[in-house]
Amino acid sequence: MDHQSLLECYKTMLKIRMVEQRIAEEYKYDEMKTPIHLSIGQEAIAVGVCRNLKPDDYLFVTHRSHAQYLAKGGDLNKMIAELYLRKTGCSSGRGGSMHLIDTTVGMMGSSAIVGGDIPLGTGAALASKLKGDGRVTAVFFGDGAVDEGTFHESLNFAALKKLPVLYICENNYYAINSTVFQRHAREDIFRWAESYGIPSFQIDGNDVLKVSEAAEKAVERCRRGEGPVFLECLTYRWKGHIGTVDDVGNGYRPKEEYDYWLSKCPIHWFGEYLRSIGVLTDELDQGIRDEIAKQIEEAFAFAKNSPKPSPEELMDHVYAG
Amino acid sequence: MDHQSLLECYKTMLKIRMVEQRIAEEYKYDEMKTPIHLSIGQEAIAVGVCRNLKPDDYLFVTHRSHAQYLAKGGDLNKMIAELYLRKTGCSSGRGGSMHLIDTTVGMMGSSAIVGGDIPLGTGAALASKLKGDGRVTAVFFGDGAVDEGTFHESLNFAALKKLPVLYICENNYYAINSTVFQRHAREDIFRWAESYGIPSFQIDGNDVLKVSEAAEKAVERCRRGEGPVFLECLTYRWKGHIGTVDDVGNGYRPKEEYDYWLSKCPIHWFGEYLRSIGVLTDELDQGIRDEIAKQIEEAFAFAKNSPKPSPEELMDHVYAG
Amino acid sequence: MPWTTVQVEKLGEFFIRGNSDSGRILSYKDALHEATDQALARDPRVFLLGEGIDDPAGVFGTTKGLQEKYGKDRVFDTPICENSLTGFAAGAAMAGLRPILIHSRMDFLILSLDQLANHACKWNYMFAGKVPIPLVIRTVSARGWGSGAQHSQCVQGMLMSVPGLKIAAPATPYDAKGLLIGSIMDDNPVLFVEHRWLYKTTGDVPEPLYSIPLGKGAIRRPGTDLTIVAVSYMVVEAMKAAEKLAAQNISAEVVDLRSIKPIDEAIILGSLAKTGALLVTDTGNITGGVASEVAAMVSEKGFSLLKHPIARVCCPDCPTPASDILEKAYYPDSDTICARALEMLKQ
Amino acid sequence: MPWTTVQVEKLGEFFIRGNSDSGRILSYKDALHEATDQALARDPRVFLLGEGIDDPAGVFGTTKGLQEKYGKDRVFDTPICENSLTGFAAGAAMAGLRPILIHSRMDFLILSLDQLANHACKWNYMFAGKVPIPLVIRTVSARGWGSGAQHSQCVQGMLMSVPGLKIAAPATPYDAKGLLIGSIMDDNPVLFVEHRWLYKTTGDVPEPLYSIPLGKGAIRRPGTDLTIVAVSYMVVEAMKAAEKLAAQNISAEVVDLRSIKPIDEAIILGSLAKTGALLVTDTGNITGGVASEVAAMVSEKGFSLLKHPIARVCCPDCPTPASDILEKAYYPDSDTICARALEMLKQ
Ligand SMILES: Cc1ncc(C[n+]2csc(CCOP(=O)(O)OP(=O)(O)O)c2C)c(N)n1
Ligand SMILES: Cc1ncc(C[n+]2csc(CCOP(=O)(O)OP(=O)(O)O)c2C)c(N)n1
Ligand SMILES: [Mg+2]
Ligand SMILES: [Mg+2]
Repeated sequence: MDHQSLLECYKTMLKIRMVEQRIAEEYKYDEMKTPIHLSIGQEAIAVGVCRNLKPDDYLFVTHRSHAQYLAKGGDLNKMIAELYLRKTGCSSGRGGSMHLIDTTVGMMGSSAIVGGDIPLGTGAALASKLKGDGRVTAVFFGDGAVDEGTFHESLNFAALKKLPVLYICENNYYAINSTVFQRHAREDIFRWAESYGIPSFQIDGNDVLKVSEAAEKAVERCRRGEGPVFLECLTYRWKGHIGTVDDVGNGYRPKEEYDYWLSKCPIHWFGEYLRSIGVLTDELDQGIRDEIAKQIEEAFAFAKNSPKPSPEELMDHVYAG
Repeated sequence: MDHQSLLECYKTMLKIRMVEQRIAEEYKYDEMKTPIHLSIGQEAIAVGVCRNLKPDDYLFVTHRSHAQYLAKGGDLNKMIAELYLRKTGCSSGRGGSMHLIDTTVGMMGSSAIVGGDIPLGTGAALASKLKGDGRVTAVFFGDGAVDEGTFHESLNFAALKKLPVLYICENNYYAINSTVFQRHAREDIFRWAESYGIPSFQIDGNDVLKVSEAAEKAVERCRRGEGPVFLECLTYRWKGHIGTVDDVGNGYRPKEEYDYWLSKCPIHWFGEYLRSIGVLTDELDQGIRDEIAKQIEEAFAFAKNSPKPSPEELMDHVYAG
Repeated sequence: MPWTTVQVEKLGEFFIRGNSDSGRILSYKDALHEATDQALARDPRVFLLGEGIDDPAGVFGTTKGLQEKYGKDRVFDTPICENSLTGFAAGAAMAGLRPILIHSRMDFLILSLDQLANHACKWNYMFAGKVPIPLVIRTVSARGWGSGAQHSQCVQGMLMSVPGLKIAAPATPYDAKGLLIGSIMDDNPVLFVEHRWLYKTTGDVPEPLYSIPLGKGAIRRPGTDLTIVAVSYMVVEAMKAAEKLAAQNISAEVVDLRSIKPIDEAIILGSLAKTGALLVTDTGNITGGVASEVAAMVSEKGFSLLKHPIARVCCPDCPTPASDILEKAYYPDSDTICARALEMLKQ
Repeated sequence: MPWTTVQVEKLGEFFIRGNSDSGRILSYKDALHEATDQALARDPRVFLLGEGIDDPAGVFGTTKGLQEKYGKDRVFDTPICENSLTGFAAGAAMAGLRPILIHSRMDFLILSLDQLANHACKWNYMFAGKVPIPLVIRTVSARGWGSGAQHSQCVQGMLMSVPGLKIAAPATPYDAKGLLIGSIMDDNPVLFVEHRWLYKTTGDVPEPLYSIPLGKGAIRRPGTDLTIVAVSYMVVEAMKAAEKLAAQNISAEVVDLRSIKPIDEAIILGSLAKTGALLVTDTGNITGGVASEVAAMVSEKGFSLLKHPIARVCCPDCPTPASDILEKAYYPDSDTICARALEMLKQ
């Protein structure tokens, strides 16, 4: 990766982090009347994958999709406005945090039904294959989603039809408070994918370089028409499943586990690394942070100043056309 | 296997074959007003597996379940009566060929929804584990059923909970007229099962000895509480998917394929083998056939002479209790 | 847009057309085949998928030869995974195609309600119209020969409660073609309910492409004493019943709902304004079915028109038995309709 | 049998009991917890499974501490696979256990309809009573705070059309406990519909085990001018509405359906014999919902009792919007009921 690209990765991860932190901060004022699922700690995956996608490549995601939305180039103002359930939000206030969309950058929407986006993304990839439009579809989901039958049904189909789809499982070890060990006999989700004959890899999801490297090859393979690829990215979410709590101790996640993972912060590590190779300086870093902070300030102002939908709109869009 | 057991296998396979052939013969008279799915050609699997089960071990099966019903010791009279939709049928004429049951030998019913019996059988095994009753559950299904999400969801759960369940996939290469190659990228269904950490084997489903050997070990493992086992048994159905047609040529199955598999008749081979080791003689064979023919005669007579349900019974059993 | 020049049926026109006009007689099955063929020919975005649709039998003849004609990319067999199949189709629709997904039995639709009800039917609303899903799901209800509890269900009633879904249920060959085209042209998920017992019925079907928009019923037989609102195959039984009732000097008007979501409220209320009596008959179970919805709508919006209690003639609230004797007791027919009509007109 | 000595509620008894008797006040949530605890204690066949039920939050408090008390074999978390979970529970029920499966949102139930509707609810019928399935599925409807289209559905109306299923929908703490016990004692698959907005309501709940059989409604408030049949959380809104209507000299009788399958037809028709006017209110979408079924039943069996059109007060036929403004427009409340009642009584 050249220096420019390295910095871009850093910037985008930082942007996601700072946006999420600001959301967490503002959430207590009860103006964002929507359930939120923060991605803090998981930023490297969205960034590492999405930097290898073109704007018109498709993206399908889940309840936890702020990071992917931003990494794919989604409009920040519209995202924050959606969290404030405003008419200017990306879903006009009908979706909330769990239902983000920005079709201008190929993001086709997110599902709050676990495993629900997997067939949809697979179907978009089918369309690309039938149309020969050269697009690749990226489908994100968690270690919980792989429990669902849609995972199996979709991967079998994608392998069979050699669809241009990249499956990314963000294994953060938890589905709400249920650990992956409470739900699977083994620890290698990627082996499931492999059994369909899909090239499958388990990688460090907190290392944006590793993720990007794997995603780059995967996207190329998809683009060449050789069929799907599966990436299991090991990571950890810093926040509790929902909202701004931490869910540590007291029957929740063990403090040691939590501390261990915080020490593996994908952004902290990457920043250090960039400094060590001379790509990042304190000054540059500050500049980046200031620029992001400005964008965030604008986005929240935009959102808060935007009108809410009006009751008369209730029945709009039940049907299209 | 001792001589007695070898002969038992032979007898049961032959019984299944002869019953199926008689059904096929009688079907044209339109008195069995129910869709039938014959197992001719697949007899070795049901027999090889079920001989290793105790009467109170559970059995869950599919639309194609005459063979398993008989192999598990189900009552022949009640089965034929069910095909004639009589009140004396195993399901009192409400189920027909696709819904056979004989709880006295642990057969808990069959589902005509592809993949539908897999969770149910898994649940029965869960009950055995919770109760500690030492029972093993056998769940049969086809190469089509493994396409369904229930397959994945069930196997993951069984592996996780180490349930005493034996999954038997009868891979006869077809789901109706869709070949397994039209539905899967690879030819090794057992690899899917293996990826959950379940001991999984692909075996010759037309060799009753191989099936029995694998099933014996599998049942022992289940009984020891070490968790599920998966057997993929390669076989072929001689008849078309439904009814008494052959579905060969003219866009259906290639004649060469069909001829190849007919040459691998599980009963013919086994009979020859038993003769070669001196266990079966022409005389003994004739005696066996005569005995089975008599049972079949009785069963059809029983069925045809049995009363049909009466219209007043329509709403019985919608609810239990 | 390949569909802008298609003739769209006006309700008035239909009554003549459907019964006599073109002189070209097709079966319901062939009408479905023709509509599919013509849609594939006209619009490269249309494609067909489903379990066994390239089978020599071709979904009871309705897809026969289409794979040969349009290739394996546009007409293809699938693995057996109804829920995800629905998602694949919906995803492809999001990406601009117009899939037709076929379930050869309506029972299998039940496996797919997550992707249908939770996803395909909600997407347009959740995302404020940004991603419409033009998706047709053909589903065939079967009946008889001991099909039994898992191979004969008519669950259109269950599906009515899904917001964002449209449901077509043609009873005539003319409608089979026109509504299938109308469904393909529609920008929403449409459940297209067929019934095996209608496949052989024949009727007038014009050769050119024409489309019937969803939500319009049709009067199949005018009458003055009683309105029979019928769905899918029950239109046939209703027509027979009307004949039998006529012999007893009762003039029944038969309204074929044609679409059960949205419901053509106007045609029902209009008919009731004449007759003052309503019998609704559907192929599904009585409780929570289409007939219940029609009855509720009328008891709300047409109460003042009613001179008699409403009657529902549907299957009783039990699974389908396999036994031929019990099947006969289970399925309502024209006699059931007549008996219920007479009883109700007395009240 | 562990359940033979449980006191079974007689309808007459209840009216007093539910409102005043024991002097022991519990919340709806705690009533559910107590019923589950007592059932686990009484019957070793009862066990609890579901996604996250051993979570520190314990399904909104209703399963808290039960794993510690009864062990991981009888109270356990599961993988996320609603359809097969239902099958596992049904299979375990076939083998003689009495599972309680919990979905923390009703939306997730939609993923499981294959195993529920095609299997669990049909097995007893298909096999002529040889294998009953005593299975309870608890499902919690949520509402508000932008839960949105996929996390707030109330699909009990959709499920009414499934033969072989029973559906309970308690509105009071007394019923929450008694109906949960009644559901566990029942030999059939029972869908147990809860509503998050009821969790904090409090009421009289006797300590001993008691059971309310399914299919019995209750009159929550007597009245003479109008019958309001209400389901689940809408009972609360109906009671408020009755209060408001009383201020306008309209005496509304509130019937809490308590079970929506089977429906207590007698209690509805009995009330209508007094009032002659019916308003039905349910938490789900209007089309194809519980209110439609009640309206249909009455328009068939109680037509002569009706002096006014029937009114349905439900959510409109659209997915749930996330916006607080749109949510407010979406959900009916006591004012909606009052307005509709007044309008309807004028007709
Ligand atoms: C079908 C379905 N079942 C259950 C839920 C409740 N639920 C919401 S998020 C979640 C956990 C998802 O875990 P995972 O897939 O690992 O994603 P993560 O939250 O860790 O990003 C669950 C069970 C749901 N939304 N949909
Ligand atoms: C859920 C569902 N989808 C489709 C069908 C239609 N169907 C009946 S049998 C069958 C093929 C099953 O193939 P397989 O599992 O290999 O069993 P086999 O018939 O070969 O024994 C299909 C698709 C069904 N019964 N259920
Ligand atoms: Mg996770
Ligand atoms: Mg097969």
